[in-house]
Amino acid sequence: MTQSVDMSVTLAGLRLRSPVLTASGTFASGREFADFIDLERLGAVVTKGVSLEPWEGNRGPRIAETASGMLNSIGLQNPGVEAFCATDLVWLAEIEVPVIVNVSGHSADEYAAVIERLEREPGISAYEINISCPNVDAGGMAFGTACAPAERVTRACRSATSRPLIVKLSPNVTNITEIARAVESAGADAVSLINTLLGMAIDARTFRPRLARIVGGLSGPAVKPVALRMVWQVANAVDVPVIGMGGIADAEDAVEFMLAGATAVSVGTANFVDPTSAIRITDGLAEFCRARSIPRVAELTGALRT
Amino acid sequence: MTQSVDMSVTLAGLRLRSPVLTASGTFASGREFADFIDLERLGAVVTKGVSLEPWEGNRGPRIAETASGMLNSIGLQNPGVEAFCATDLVWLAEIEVPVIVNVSGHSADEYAAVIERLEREPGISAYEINISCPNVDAGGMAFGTACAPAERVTRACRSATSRPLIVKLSPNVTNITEIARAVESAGADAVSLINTLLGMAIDARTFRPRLARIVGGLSGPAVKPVALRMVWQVANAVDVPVIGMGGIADAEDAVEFMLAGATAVSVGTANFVDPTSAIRITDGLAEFCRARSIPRVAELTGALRT
Amino acid sequence: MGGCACSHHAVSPALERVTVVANEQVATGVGLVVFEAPRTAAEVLPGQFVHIRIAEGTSFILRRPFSVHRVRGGRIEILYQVVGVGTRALAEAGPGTVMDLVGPLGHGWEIPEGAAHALLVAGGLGAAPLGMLAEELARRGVAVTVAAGAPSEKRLLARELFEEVARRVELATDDGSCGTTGLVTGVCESLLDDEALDVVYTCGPEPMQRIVAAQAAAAGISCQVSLERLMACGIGACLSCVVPTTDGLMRACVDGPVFDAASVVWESAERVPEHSS
Amino acid sequence: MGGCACSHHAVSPALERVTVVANEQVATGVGLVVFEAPRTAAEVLPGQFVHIRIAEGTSFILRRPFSVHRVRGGRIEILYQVVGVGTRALAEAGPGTVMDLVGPLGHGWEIPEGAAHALLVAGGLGAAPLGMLAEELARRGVAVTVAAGAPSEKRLLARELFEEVARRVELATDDGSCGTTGLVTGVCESLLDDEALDVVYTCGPEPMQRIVAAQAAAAGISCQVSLERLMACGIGACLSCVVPTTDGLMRACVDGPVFDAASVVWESAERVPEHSS
Ligand SMILES: Cc1cc2nc3c(=O)[nH]c(=O)nc-3n(C[C@H](O)[C@H](O)[C@H](O)COP(=O)(O)OP(=O)(O)OC[C@H]3O[C@@H](n4cnc5c(N)ncnc54)[C@H](O)[C@@H]3O)c2cc1C
Ligand SMILES: Cc1cc2nc3c(=O)[nH]c(=O)nc-3n(C[C@H](O)[C@H](O)[C@H](O)COP(=O)(O)OP(=O)(O)OC[C@H]3O[C@@H](n4cnc5c(N)ncnc54)[C@H](O)[C@@H]3O)c2cc1C
Ligand SMILES: Cc1cc2nc3c(=O)[nH]c(=O)nc-3n(C[C@H](O)[C@H](O)[C@H](O)COP(=O)(O)O)c2cc1C
Ligand SMILES: Cc1cc2nc3c(=O)[nH]c(=O)nc-3n(C[C@H](O)[C@H](O)[C@H](O)COP(=O)(O)O)c2cc1C
Ligand code: FES
Ligand code: FES
Repeated sequence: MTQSVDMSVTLAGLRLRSPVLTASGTFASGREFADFIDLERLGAVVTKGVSLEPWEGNRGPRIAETASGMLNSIGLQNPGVEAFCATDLVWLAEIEVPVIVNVSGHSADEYAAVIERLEREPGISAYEINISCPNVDAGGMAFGTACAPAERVTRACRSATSRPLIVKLSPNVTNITEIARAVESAGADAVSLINTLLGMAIDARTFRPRLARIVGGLSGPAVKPVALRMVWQVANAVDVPVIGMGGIADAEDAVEFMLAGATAVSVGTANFVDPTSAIRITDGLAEFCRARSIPRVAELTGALRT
Repeated sequence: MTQSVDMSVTLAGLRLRSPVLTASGTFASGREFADFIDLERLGAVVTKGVSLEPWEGNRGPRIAETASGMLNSIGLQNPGVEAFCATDLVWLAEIEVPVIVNVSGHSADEYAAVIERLEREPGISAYEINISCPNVDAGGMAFGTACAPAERVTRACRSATSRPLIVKLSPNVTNITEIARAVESAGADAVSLINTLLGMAIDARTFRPRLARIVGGLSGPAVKPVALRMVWQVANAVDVPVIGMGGIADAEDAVEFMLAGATAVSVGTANFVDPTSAIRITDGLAEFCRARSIPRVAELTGALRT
Repeated sequence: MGGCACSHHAVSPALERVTVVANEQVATGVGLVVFEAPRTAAEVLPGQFVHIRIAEGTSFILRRPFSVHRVRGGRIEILYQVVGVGTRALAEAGPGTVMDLVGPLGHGWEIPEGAAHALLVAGGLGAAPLGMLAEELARRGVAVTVAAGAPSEKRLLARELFEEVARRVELATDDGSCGTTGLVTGVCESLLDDEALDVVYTCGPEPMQRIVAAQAAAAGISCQVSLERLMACGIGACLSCVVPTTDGLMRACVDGPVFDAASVVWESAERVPEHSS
Repeated sequence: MGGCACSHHAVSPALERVTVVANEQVATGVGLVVFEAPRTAAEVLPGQFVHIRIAEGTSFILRRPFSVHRVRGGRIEILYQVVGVGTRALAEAGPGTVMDLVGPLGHGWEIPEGAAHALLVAGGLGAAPLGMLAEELARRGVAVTVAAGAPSEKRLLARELFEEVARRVELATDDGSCGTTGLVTGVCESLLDDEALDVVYTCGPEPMQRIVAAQAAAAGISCQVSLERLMACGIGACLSCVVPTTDGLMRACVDGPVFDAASVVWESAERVPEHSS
């Protein structure tokens, strides 16, 4: 069939040309991938985490491979919001693609301060608030594993901007729907999940942890079942749209997340395995719809038959 | 080197000839594996979950394969404690191996009632209280995801027996060390972890969940990083011994769990992949120690170099 | 049901290292793999299966269950349809490839005492477990009639085997490229009318087996079905594979895959991915 | 540092489907694999690497980084040591096997303007990235002296290549089976004394590179090292592979793997699994 598929989706007021985004921290600001794919075909570029001051990140080794996945403890290394505006944003300004800036902080005020600085910049479509990074001591996941701090950070960010606010949730919780409802009530326009699962790897030969920081975040196909479950639970618990991610490696994975209730999906670890993943998945998603005469990809969202 | 390795470990007062146990629900009561391995070489047989009344379990499909893992939603199907005593225990009485009975219930009283019935039976070395099954509606994981109910169930079981009491923890929590401390304070002689991670699988071709019950428990190599991390956290948080499990497929995996702090390990999903797994791992563990002139396998426990 | 198909009784399963000696496509999307597997070949009974670890180090970890289609000397033959990652890997396994299997497994077909005439109804891949049975029946002097169906002639399986041992073979294809146009259940219906049968054996898509079972019941003839369920352990330990029966939940891997049709409590929902046959 | 080793400048990496044309063991536990890889072969510079997806559908998902050892026409050669699951799979890849790689990647060796005499110090697998460099230096008329070390003669790598293009080759083995008995750093020390060198290039176990860097510094000669780090993306996006330098954290995959030794802030802890070489 040659009939074309409407791949656009609307997310927190943003009209995206595709539901396929990049997962923060796995795509930098896209520059390194421009050699492999046409960035302008992405639904949006989600940048790596940006903080108020430069962050050094953690000592190495920073990654360890695991069965069908990987652990990372990068620790949000980034040059800080000033440098980000001076370099990444300037480069991105030349590209016709929505930019979602992933924001990190050690305190609610710091998150808000990053946003305040970014508010002065054009060309930012939305913010993704990372309250779920397992790789930093202060802040990070601590904000994402209880309702009160999650709400506090969301409120602080909400009051700092009228741009769409996406809050990124941690899977390392007993009940993710509680947290999702909390950030929704605090003003989030969308939620994204999952961030990485806290994990650990040990080298039996050396008796040492494989990561210098001992623990790190698990990502990749191994986590997909947990991610799908949480996306499904959250999509049924909140009214705001959900951005689903966790182990997406091919178009069928993306379809599964949309059926579970995701309005858009993010591709993370798969970018390392195949730098063309995001576009390969976009094309596969269109083909999936075409083959089934589904006119709009958005119709997949929540279409799970239970 | 031909020097032999002392493979015995002491767990909650039990002297086991090996640190390698079988994970509940993956080994039935051992009968089906007797064709493949010498059960008497196991540290102990941990039986499938036993409840007061017979349980039907969930509708099928009950399993789904995932990347380096599998989901199950068996739902603790079992004939009830009476039938268990009349058949499995009678069969096990002929075998020279410690028996740890895994206990399930819909309420604290039901758990205790199962134990009271089992107290009348000889040949039971310990109980493993499953407060972490994600596949039953009433009870199961509900008891294992908050301190109060976990304590309540543990107390009820504690008062019903003087035999060693092992409480099996759920990984689907924000802070597993809290729960571990709670059950320790309530009288648990040991804790075992992890049970399965709540997950989901979807068939993109049919738009349906792969499991009739929609969600199920994730196990296998995919979960090993999360399991190792939790074993390490719990071993550092409680004084009682830890039985580690989650994705153990070879001897190196077993070593990693012991280094992280486990006194013993359980082999689960690997029994399906290779019915000789538990013994293959036992032999590999002895060889690992022999090759490094480690005289007692117990020396691996907590030997992680951080 | 009456006596068992075996001169000897079902032996306990073992882990056997087996070697691929041949592996060819025999129909669209269907392959026939031959394994050197002396222990299994010597012990397997008609209707039993083996649980194969197709590959190690892959992202799929579970074994795959396959019926033994035929035995020749120390070799077993398996008819398989390529439907997913495991069977794709199996299709790529050339001669010399070593795998391990657990088997023989399960409760196979039963041959009632004094049965003189049996009808075998095969839908697509359903021909797989019926191959050994047809040969065993013939060996015992039981008259065999076969009704086999497939989407098209090119998809008909085990035709030579059936024509060699059966007294009568009726074929049906959806596209009419061979035999009756239509479903094998239609052929079964008429065979139940014009032949004097003692027992019906069927395997194929579950809805088709269910219809055959109903037809046999209506004709007052005992019927055995072979059911597929998702299986983790394959040896009775995990309870992945349960089938509701009049005697309660049974395990397809040890109490089945062959069941007395009368005892099966048919379920509406599909329990396993349907073969595209 | 001075000019760059390339007639042309480093080009952007691409995803290239490559085919194994040969793959043989060349030393104990070390293989040499030759890929038909025209695009990479045409563009790769000495010291650059490729990121190979050795297998798909396996339980290990990440690519594996390997230096390009030599280029011959449209083919690239890689010297690899079997240390784990990925290199084991690579060792099993026969001629005809298709893989994909991302490359050429990284910042390679630099040849200072007017350099007349270079010392290459290779420890075990460290010979891998020095092969192309030795050939390029010779091509440019720069005198090449090589110091290569290994546990034993059978583990010495690229000996023919070095002896072909180098003016002088000094070998060292731990067991004395060939050349000086002892470490290559000992040989390096004396070469730094009795030769007039303009630049030192080294690759091998990090502790050894660190010693060579110190020896060169003491001798007042500029030194370049090639550092290994665990790499996820290989293209600069994930920050897995950082190396502390006097200019801050650098990425081994794009700012390296070759660094000016003077800029490296050596770390005590081992950052990557040590080669058993
Ligand atoms: C007792 C028994 C005998 C069988 N005999 C044959 C035979 O002779 N020839 C043949 O072609 N097929 C047979 N099947 C079906 C065969 O096992 C599946 O087609 C095969 O497992 C599919 O694996 P896959 O990885 O290619 O498919 P995937 O869909 O990728 O497999 C995913 C998971 O689902 C399971 N699965 C998928 N389809 C089935 C199915 N129909 N039945 C059971 N499990 C399934 C797989 O084992 C695996 O665990 C039999 C099944 C059973 C239970
Ligand atoms: C820039 C660069 C160039 C290299 N060139 C060569 C070469 O020419 N020849 C050669 O034999 N080896 C080379 N290596 C090392 C090679 O990448 C590893 O030996 C290989 O990745 C091991 O994979 P494995 O699966 O066999 O080992 P495993 O230990 O199973 O790998 C597990 C994980 O650790 C990573 N890893 C393990 N060892 C290393 C290492 N030493 N460096 C980086 N990552 C590692 C793997 O990539 C994988 O992600 C190079 C490494 C880098 C960074
Ligand atoms: C190397 C790496 C770095 C990451 N950095 C960030 C980050 O800076 N901010 C963030 O919100 N998530 C970060 N993540 C999490 C991913 O965005 C994503 O949520 C997670 O990896 C699950 O998706 P995947 O399985 O497709 O990778 C990072 C993940 C990886 C693997
Ligand atoms: C099919 C299946 C059934 C299980 N049944 C039980 C059970 O009855 N009681 C229990 O405590 N855990 C049960 N578990 C959890 C395992 O005992 C184990 O905790 C988990 O599978 C992780 O270990 P593994 O990755 O080695 O399988 C079951 C797991 C599987 C796969
Ligand atoms: S497959 Fe495990 S009981 Fe049948
Ligand atoms: S490997 Fe990703 S930045 Fe170097």
